[in-house]
Amino acid sequence: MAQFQLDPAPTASGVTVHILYFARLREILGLGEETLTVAVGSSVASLLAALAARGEVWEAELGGQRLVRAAINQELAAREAILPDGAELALFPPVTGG
Amino acid sequence: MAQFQLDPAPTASGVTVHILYFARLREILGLGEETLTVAVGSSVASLLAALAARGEVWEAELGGQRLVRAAINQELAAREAILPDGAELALFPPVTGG
Amino acid sequence: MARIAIRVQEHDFDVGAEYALLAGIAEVGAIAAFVGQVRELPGGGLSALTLEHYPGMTEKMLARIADAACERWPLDAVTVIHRFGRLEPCARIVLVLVASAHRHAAFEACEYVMDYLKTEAPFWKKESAFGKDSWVEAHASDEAARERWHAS
Amino acid sequence: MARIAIRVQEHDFDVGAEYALLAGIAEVGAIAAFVGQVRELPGGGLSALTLEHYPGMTEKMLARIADAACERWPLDAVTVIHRFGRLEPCARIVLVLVASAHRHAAFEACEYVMDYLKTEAPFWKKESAFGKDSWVEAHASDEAARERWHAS
Repeated sequence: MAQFQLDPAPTASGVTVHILYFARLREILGLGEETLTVAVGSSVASLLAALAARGEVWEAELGGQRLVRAAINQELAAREAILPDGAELALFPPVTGG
Repeated sequence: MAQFQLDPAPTASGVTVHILYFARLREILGLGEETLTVAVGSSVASLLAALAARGEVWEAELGGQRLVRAAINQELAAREAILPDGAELALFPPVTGG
Repeated sequence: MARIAIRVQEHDFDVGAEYALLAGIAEVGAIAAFVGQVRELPGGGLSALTLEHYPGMTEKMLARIADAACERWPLDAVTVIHRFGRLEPCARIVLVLVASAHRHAAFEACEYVMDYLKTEAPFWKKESAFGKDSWVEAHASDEAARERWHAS
Repeated sequence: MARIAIRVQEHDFDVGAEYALLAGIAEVGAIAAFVGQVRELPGGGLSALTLEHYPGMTEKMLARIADAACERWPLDAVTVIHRFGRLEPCARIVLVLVASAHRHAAFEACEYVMDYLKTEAPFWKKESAFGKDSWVEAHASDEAARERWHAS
């Protein structure tokens, strides 16, 4: 499991987020999961912006040009949703089951 | 099979109609089928009126107070439909299958 | 051409077996099915329904309804089986199976066939409950259900 | 209380057996069913679909959709089974079964469950055809199908 630290650097009051990538996103990013520490009060949107800032495929997939769905602790979450400490954040393309 | 003759009396140019009664209608009229001879050009409506003129249950069931469906040769038929010679005319209550 | 199968019979049918007959068609992505069965009265007491029909006209009418569904939606197969005779609570009455490439066509066509069957196929139900027999009255809601297919 | 059964599994399911589990409920008059299966491409050439899902969230989401259907219609039972893994043409993908006293509730709830499942349950299909793999794109028509349940 990869361990990244995002800017701004996590503080003592940072929250830990376990991120899961699914389907096309997992394949293109070349990563199934990772754990990050982000500032308290970070939203899904701010985390996505931080991930997109990694550039290249991260920017292409998460920078807003493609649809990405988010779920926090296995519940669909809006972009404004605040990440709780220890959250499981899943990021995935629009679903295509059934 | 009962044989009735309706007024007006059939002429040489009368048509023969084989009538089938179904479900509640058959039980109340006490008759499953009968063959009648009616004037050429008679409609379903005119035959129903002639049958209702028998009075009592015939009037009650076929006189217009209760819904009755008609089929000529196994096709649903409107009241204005003309009875062809040798027709099979089915009379029945609204259907309740399924 | 869609495969159409129409059966009017006294004996029971096997839902799984009828479904399996349509499941092997490669172009099919969606199979919608409907089973109507004898429902117990709210407080119990139903002995049976007895279904009467008009042999000959029944099969023609069911075939016509299935044909009309095939003209309206792109279907691969339609099966309609309807029983007659004495049927006790939980007995199967009717099966409609529709196979199509797409689910909306399958769902809509299945419901369309049921709505027309309910209002145009010559079947009549007699209810035996609490030792009394009575003919089931037609529901205005069934006519309304059929009419919406004219509007759309 | 409606009986709700949710299963997410790699192995196949038996449509007839699943149907039979709901057929013995005395208050049930109508059972609507939907089976989605792997459809061959128009000109052929599909090797398989591979379905990925999000274990845990999938089951929760399917249960929530079934619960929502039970709040909206008077249902006696809802079964939802969805497979994952590699599925060849004609393989079954999903089964939705809905039992109710009345047919419109059964039909509508069955279609409702499918419409929400298609747009909210975390499954993704990868298509293998002509030696190439590609992720299936979501259809705007599926979103539109779900949205109509908000309007009515």
